[in-house]
Amino acid sequence: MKRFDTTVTSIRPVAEGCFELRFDWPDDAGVPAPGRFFTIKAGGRYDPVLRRPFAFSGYAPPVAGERDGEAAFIFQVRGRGTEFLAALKPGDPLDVLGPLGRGFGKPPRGTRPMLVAGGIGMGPMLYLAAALGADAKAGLCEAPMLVIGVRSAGFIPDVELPAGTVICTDDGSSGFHGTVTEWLAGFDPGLPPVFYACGPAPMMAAVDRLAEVRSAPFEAALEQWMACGVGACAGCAVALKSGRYIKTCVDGPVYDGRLVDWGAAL
Amino acid sequence: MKRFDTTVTSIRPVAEGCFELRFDWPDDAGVPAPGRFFTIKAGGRYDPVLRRPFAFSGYAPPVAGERDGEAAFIFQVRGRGTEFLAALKPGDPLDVLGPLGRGFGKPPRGTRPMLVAGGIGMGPMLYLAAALGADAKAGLCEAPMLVIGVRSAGFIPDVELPAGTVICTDDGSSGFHGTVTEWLAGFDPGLPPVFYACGPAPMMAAVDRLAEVRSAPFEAALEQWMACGVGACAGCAVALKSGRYIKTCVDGPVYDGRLVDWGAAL
Amino acid sequence: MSGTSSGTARGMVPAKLDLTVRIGDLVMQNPVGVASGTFGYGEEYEDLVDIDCLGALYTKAVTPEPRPGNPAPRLADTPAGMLNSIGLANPGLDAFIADKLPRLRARRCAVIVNVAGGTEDDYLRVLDALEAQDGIVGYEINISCPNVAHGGLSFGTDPVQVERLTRRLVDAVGSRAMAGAEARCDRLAGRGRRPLIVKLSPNVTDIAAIAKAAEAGGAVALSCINTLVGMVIDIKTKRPVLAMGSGGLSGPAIRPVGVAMVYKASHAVSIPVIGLGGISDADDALQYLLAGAVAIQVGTAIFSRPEAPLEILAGIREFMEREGIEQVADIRKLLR
Amino acid sequence: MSGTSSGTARGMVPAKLDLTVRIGDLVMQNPVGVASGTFGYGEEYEDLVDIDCLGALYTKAVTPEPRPGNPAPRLADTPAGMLNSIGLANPGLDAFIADKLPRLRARRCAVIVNVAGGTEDDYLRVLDALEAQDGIVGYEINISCPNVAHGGLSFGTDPVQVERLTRRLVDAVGSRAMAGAEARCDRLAGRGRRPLIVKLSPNVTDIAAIAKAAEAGGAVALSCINTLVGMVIDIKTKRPVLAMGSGGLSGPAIRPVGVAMVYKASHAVSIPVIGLGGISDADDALQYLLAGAVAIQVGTAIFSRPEAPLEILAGIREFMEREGIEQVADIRKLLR
Ligand SMILES: Cc1cc2nc3c(=O)[nH]c(=O)nc-3n(C[C@H](O)[C@H](O)[C@H](O)COP(=O)(O)OP(=O)(O)OC[C@H]3O[C@@H](n4cnc5c(N)ncnc54)[C@H](O)[C@@H]3O)c2cc1C
Ligand SMILES: Cc1cc2nc3c(=O)[nH]c(=O)nc-3n(C[C@H](O)[C@H](O)[C@H](O)COP(=O)(O)OP(=O)(O)OC[C@H]3O[C@@H](n4cnc5c(N)ncnc54)[C@H](O)[C@@H]3O)c2cc1C
Ligand SMILES: Cc1cc2nc3c(=O)[nH]c(=O)nc-3n(C[C@H](O)[C@H](O)[C@H](O)COP(=O)(O)O)c2cc1C
Ligand SMILES: Cc1cc2nc3c(=O)[nH]c(=O)nc-3n(C[C@H](O)[C@H](O)[C@H](O)COP(=O)(O)O)c2cc1C
Ligand code: FES
Ligand code: FES
Repeated sequence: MKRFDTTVTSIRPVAEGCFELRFDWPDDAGVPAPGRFFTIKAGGRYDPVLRRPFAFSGYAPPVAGERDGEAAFIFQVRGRGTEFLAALKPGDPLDVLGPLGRGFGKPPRGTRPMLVAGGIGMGPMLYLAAALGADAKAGLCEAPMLVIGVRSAGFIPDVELPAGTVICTDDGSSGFHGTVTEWLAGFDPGLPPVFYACGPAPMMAAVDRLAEVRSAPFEAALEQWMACGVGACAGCAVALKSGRYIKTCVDGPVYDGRLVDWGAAL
Repeated sequence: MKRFDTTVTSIRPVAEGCFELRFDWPDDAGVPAPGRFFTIKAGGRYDPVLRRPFAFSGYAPPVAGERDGEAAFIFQVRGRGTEFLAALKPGDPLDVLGPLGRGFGKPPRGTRPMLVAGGIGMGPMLYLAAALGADAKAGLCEAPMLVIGVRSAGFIPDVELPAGTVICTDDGSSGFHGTVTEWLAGFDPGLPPVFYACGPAPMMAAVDRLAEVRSAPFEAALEQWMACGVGACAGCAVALKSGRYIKTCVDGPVYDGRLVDWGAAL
Repeated sequence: MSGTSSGTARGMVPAKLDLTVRIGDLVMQNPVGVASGTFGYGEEYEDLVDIDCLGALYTKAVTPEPRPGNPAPRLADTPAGMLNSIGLANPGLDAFIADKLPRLRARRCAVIVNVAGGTEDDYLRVLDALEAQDGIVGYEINISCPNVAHGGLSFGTDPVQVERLTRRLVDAVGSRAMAGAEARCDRLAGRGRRPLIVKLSPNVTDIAAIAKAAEAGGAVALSCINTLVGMVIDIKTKRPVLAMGSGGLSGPAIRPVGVAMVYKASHAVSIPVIGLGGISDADDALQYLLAGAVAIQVGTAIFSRPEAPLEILAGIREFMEREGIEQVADIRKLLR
Repeated sequence: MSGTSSGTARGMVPAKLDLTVRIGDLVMQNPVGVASGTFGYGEEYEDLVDIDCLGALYTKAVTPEPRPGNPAPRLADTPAGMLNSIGLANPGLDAFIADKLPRLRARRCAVIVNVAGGTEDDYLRVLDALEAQDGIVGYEINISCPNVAHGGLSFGTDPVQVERLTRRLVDAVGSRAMAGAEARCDRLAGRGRRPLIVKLSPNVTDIAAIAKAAEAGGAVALSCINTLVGMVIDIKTKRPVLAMGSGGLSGPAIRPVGVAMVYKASHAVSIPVIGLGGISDADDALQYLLAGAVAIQVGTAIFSRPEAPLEILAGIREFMEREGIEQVADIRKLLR
C-alpha cells in the first residue's frame, strides 16, 4: 500500500458513459490483484475531499528494461469525481492510493467459477475472468464462466470478453433478454458452482439466494462510501445478517456474500 | 454586460509566473475598453466560489466573415484560481462575465498621459498605452508615456512595448535602478501630466503624492476582492479620503486616484 | 390549487404543474427567490437575470438610517464558500423608498424587504414606514443583527428576545387592500396582511427553540439560514482578511448545515420555512424542499453564476414532471 | 526552552527552532497531531505515515463497552467537506487496553486517548481504567456525545453540564510517575498529571461560555472544534444519505468556522487551545496558530492525503525559519 503520483497512459470510452483508464503502476506499490481496489484524488485542491475508490479491471506487470507496470480500471461517470476523471488525457498526473483491501480467493478444484457482473461491477469481474482463465489454462482450476448483465446493448463494454461470455440485457437488445439471475436460474454449470459477483445490491441479493439454493460459496465484491480506505475511520461499514458490521475497505471489498445483509441500506 | 461560455484561443508565458491568455470575445457582449474588467469562474463546480476579476490587456475587434473578436489579459499566478487558468490550453472552455466597470477617461488636449504600471497592473496599462498611442497618431491627444516598474528583469513582460517605454527594476537588473515613482520624480514630461496608474497600493500612494505636487489629474485602476462584480453586494468597497466608500466594480475600477484613501486596508 | 391559477401569463408552466407557494396571505409564483444582500435591489442584475420570472426578490437589508457599511476588505474566499462583512451597508429607509422602491414596485415577482436594525425600535421604524408604501408583499426580519442593548449579542440567539421582537413587529403589520405589484402576488384575496418572515441565525445551540419562539411571537414564516460566523487569517499579513476580523460564511460549504437546520426547524413548527444556504443547483434546492422547506432562496451561487436561480427553477419543474408531483408543496412529502 | 531539548534524537529540527508544545505537564515534540476518529489507533496508517514524527495521536473515542457504531451508510460527500455518522464505533475499554494500547505505548509521539460516553459515569469508568495503564499521556474528552440523562442533547451545549463533567473527570486524574512512552513525552519532570483536554462542540451559541465552563471545571486545555451538524439528502432515493439522518460536517468547508471559534475561545480563557477543523495544509494550520491555538490537529485531510500532517509540520517549520520565530508558541503573538 502506497500513496503515489503517477501518470495516465490511456483513456478511452468503452460503453455509454463508461471509460477505461490506464495508468503507470509503480513496482514497489504492491500487487493489484483481482478484487482489490485503489483510491484517486479526483478533483481540485479542496473539492471533493473524499478520494474515489475503484477496482482494478486489469494489470500488466512491468517488463524489465522495456516498460513499467500498468493498471487499468473501468468507470462510469456519475458525479463530480468521475467527471474529473473522464476529462483526463494521457500524460496527465494521477494521485493514487493502493492497492487496498482483500481480493478474490481461488476457486476450489472441481468447482465451476461463475462470475457475475452488473453495471459498474464490470471492471473487477473482467480482471478476475482473465486471471482465472489463465489459471484454468495452467490446469489450476476449471474454466470460469462470465455472465454480464446490462440495461441494454449500449452498455456492453467494448473490451475483449472471454470466449463464452454470456450477455444479458434488461431490454433484450442483445443476448439473453432478462437479468443475470434469471439466466443463471436456468443454467446448469455441470460442476458445483462457486459464485463471484460485483454489481448493484438487488443483483447481489439474487445471487445470494441462488448460492443458498445451490449451497455454493459466494465471493461478493462490496461497494460502500469510503473515507480512509485503510480501516481507520469505520466509515465504510456494511451490515452482516448477524447484525455485526464489517469494514469494506479492509475486511473486504471481497467478502463472503452469504453473510452480508443485502437488505440493509447498501 | 453578459455571462457567456467562450473558448481559449491562446495562452503563453510572458514573464516569471505570468501568462497572457486570449479568448473569443462575442460581438454582442459590449466593448472591452481599457480599464474595464471581466470575471472568470476559475475552478471546479463548488470551489472556488468567487469569480476572479481581470482587466483587459488588449482587444481585437471581429473582422466580418474572417474572425471573431478576441480579448486578452495578462495574469500572475497567485492562488488556486490563477493556477487553474495557467493550466488551460487553447480550445478549453472559459466562463466569462463582462465587460464590467468604468474604464479610463481620455486625457485632455495639451496634457502628457503618463501611464504607470506596477506588477499585475501591467495588463490594463499596456492596453491603455496602445489605445492612447493610436489616439495620438490620429492627433486626438499627446503621445502617452509608459513607465513600468518590476522587481527584476525576469518580470518584464515579453510583449510588444510601445516605443519609449521606461523600465524600472528594483534590483537594477534592467533599465532604471529604482521605483517608478523615483524615476517619475526626476522626469519632466514637458506638458502638464495626467497620471494613469495600476499597481500595488504603495505605488499608487506615491503616484497620488506626485499628482498632488504637480496638481495633475490621476486616474487610478483599483483592485479589491469582488463577489458580484455588478454593484449588488457592496463587497468591493474601497475607502475614500472623505471616509465614504465606493464600489470598485461599478464606481471603478478606474476612479479618481486623488480621492482614494491609499492608506486604508487596500 | 389548479395549474392554471399558477401559470402566470407567460405560459411557461405546463397545465398540471402548480409551482405557486403560499406564505400566509402571500402567493409567490414559484419557490425560487434571491437572497437578501446578494441581489442588491434587483436593478444591478437586470442585464443578467429575467427578474420577473423569479418567485421572490429579498432586498438588501433596510435600516432606518443610511449605513456606510464596514471597513474594507469585506470579502474573503474560503473552500467552497466565502466570507462577507458588508455590515448592513444600505442607503437607509428614506432613500430606499425614494430611489429603490419605485423600480421594485414594477416587478412581477414578490418583493420582500429585508429589515434590520440595532434596536427593536429600529425594526419598528422601518416596518411602520414601509406599511405606508405599496409594492411590497412581505417583510423578512434579519435577527442576526447585533442587539445594541444586549452588548452586541445578536437578537437571533435568544428565544425570549426573538419572541418579543417578533410579537412587536407582527402587531405593527396591518391588514390592507392589495394594489399594483402586491395584487399580482396575491391571487387569493383583495385584502391581506404582508407576511412577517423571521430569518434565523444558524449560530445557535438549538435552532428549533428559536424557530418555536418566532412562531410563538406570531411569525408567518421562517427563513433559514443566515451565514455562519467564520474567520480567515492572511498568513502573509498576519491579519484577518476581513477588516472586521470575522464575517459571515456562505456558499456550498454551508449547505449541509442549512439542510440539517431546515429539517430541524420545519419539523419543530407548523408555519412554513423558506430554506437557504449554499444552494447552487436544482439538486441542492430539492434537498431543502425534501427537508421541509416550502420555498428556497439562492444567494452566493448568483455570484458564481447569475443564471443559477432560473436554472434551479427549471430543474425543480423537471423534477416535478419526472416524479409526477403537481404541487411544489408536496415535494416534502416525498422524504422517506 | 532551548532548541536542543525539542529536537528529539532524529535531528530534523535546526538548532534554533523549538517546536515543542506544553500542555500542562505534557510536552509534545511538535504542534501537529492527528484528530480523533480519523487515524484509528495509528496502526492502520503505519504504511503511509511515519507516526513517530507526529506531535500527537488522538485515538478514536473509547467508551466503556464495545460499540458497533451506527447503521450504514455512515459517510456522505459535501462541497469541500464530508459528513460522518460513525457513532463512536469502538472495541470498548477492555479491548482497547488489551489490543490497541500495547502498540500505542511504543509510539514516540504523544498518545492522547479520546474518551466518550452516554453518561458521566461512562466517562469516569474509562478514565479510571486508563489511569491504571501507562503509555498514555493525556485524555481528550469528547463532550459532543448525546447525554442519555438529558434526552440526548449533547453534554457540550450546556455550560453547567460541561463544568460539572469536567470537574468530576479532573478529580479522577491523579499525579503519577512517568514511564515508557509517557516519559518520552514528558521532559520536564518524572512525575505529573495527564492533562485533561476538553474537546468543544461548535454547535453552540457561545463557544466562549463553554470554554470558560471547561476552564472553571479544571480542564488543562481545550480542543476546538468537533464537527458541525449537517445533512445531505439523496434526491434520487429521497432519503438522507446517512442512515442516521444527520451527521458531523468536517473538512476544508468548516475551516473558517473553526478559526473563528478558536480565536474566540482562546481569547476567552487562559488555558491552551488546540485548534482543528478543516486544516489541510500548513497555511491552514498557521491560521489556527495565529488565531491563538498552541497546537493543531489534522483530521479529514488525512483521508485526502495521508502525508498532510507531516507536510504541515514541515510548512510550520519553514514559516518559523522565514519569520525568525524560535518557539512555536510565539506564532500567535504575530497576529496583528
Ligand atoms: C471498493 C469499490 C470499488 C469500486 N469500483 C468501481 C469501479 O471499478 N468502477 C466504477 O465505475 N465505480 C466503482 N466504484 C464506485 C465509485 O467509487 C463511485 O461511482 C464514484 O466514487 C463516484 O464518484 P463521483 O464523484 O463521480 O460521484 P458522486 O457525485 O460522489 O456520486 C454519484 C452517485 O454515486 C454514488 N456513489 C458514489 N460513491 C459511491 C461509493 N463509494 N459507493 C457507493 N455509491 C457511491 C452516490 O450514491 C451518488 O448518488 C467502486 C466503489 C468501491 C467502494
Ligand atoms: C478589477 C480587477 C482587475 C484585476 N486585473 C488583474 C489582471 O489584469 N491581472 C492579474 O494578474 N490580476 C488582476 N487582478 C487580481 C486578480 O483578480 C487576483 O490576483 C486573482 O483573483 C487571484 O486569484 P487566485 O485564486 O489565484 O488567488 P487567491 O488564492 O484567491 O489569492 C492569492 C492572493 O491574491 C490576493 N488577491 C486575490 N484576489 C484579489 C483581488 N480581487 N484583489 C486584491 N487582491 C487579491 C489575496 O490577497 C491573496 O493573498 C485584478 C483584480 C481586480 C479587482
Ligand atoms: C454579500 C452578502 C450580503 C448579505 N447581506 C444580507 C442582509 O443584508 N440581510 C440578510 O438577512 N442576509 C444577508 N446575507 C445572507 C444571505 O441572505 C444568506 O442568508 C446567506 O448568504 C446564505 O445563503 P447562500 O449560501 O445561498 O449565500 C448576505 C450574504 C452575502 C453573501
Ligand atoms: C470519520 C470521523 C470520525 C470522527 N470520530 C471522532 C471521535 O470519535 N471523537 C471525537 O472527538 N471526534 C471525532 N471526529 C471529529 C474530528 O476529530 C474533528 O474534530 C473534526 O473532523 C474536524 O476536523 P477536520 O475537519 O480536520 O476533520 C471524527 C471525525 C471524522 C471525520
Ligand atoms: S474507509 Fe475508513 S475504515 Fe473503511
Ligand atoms: S463586487 Fe459586488 S458590489 Fe462590487
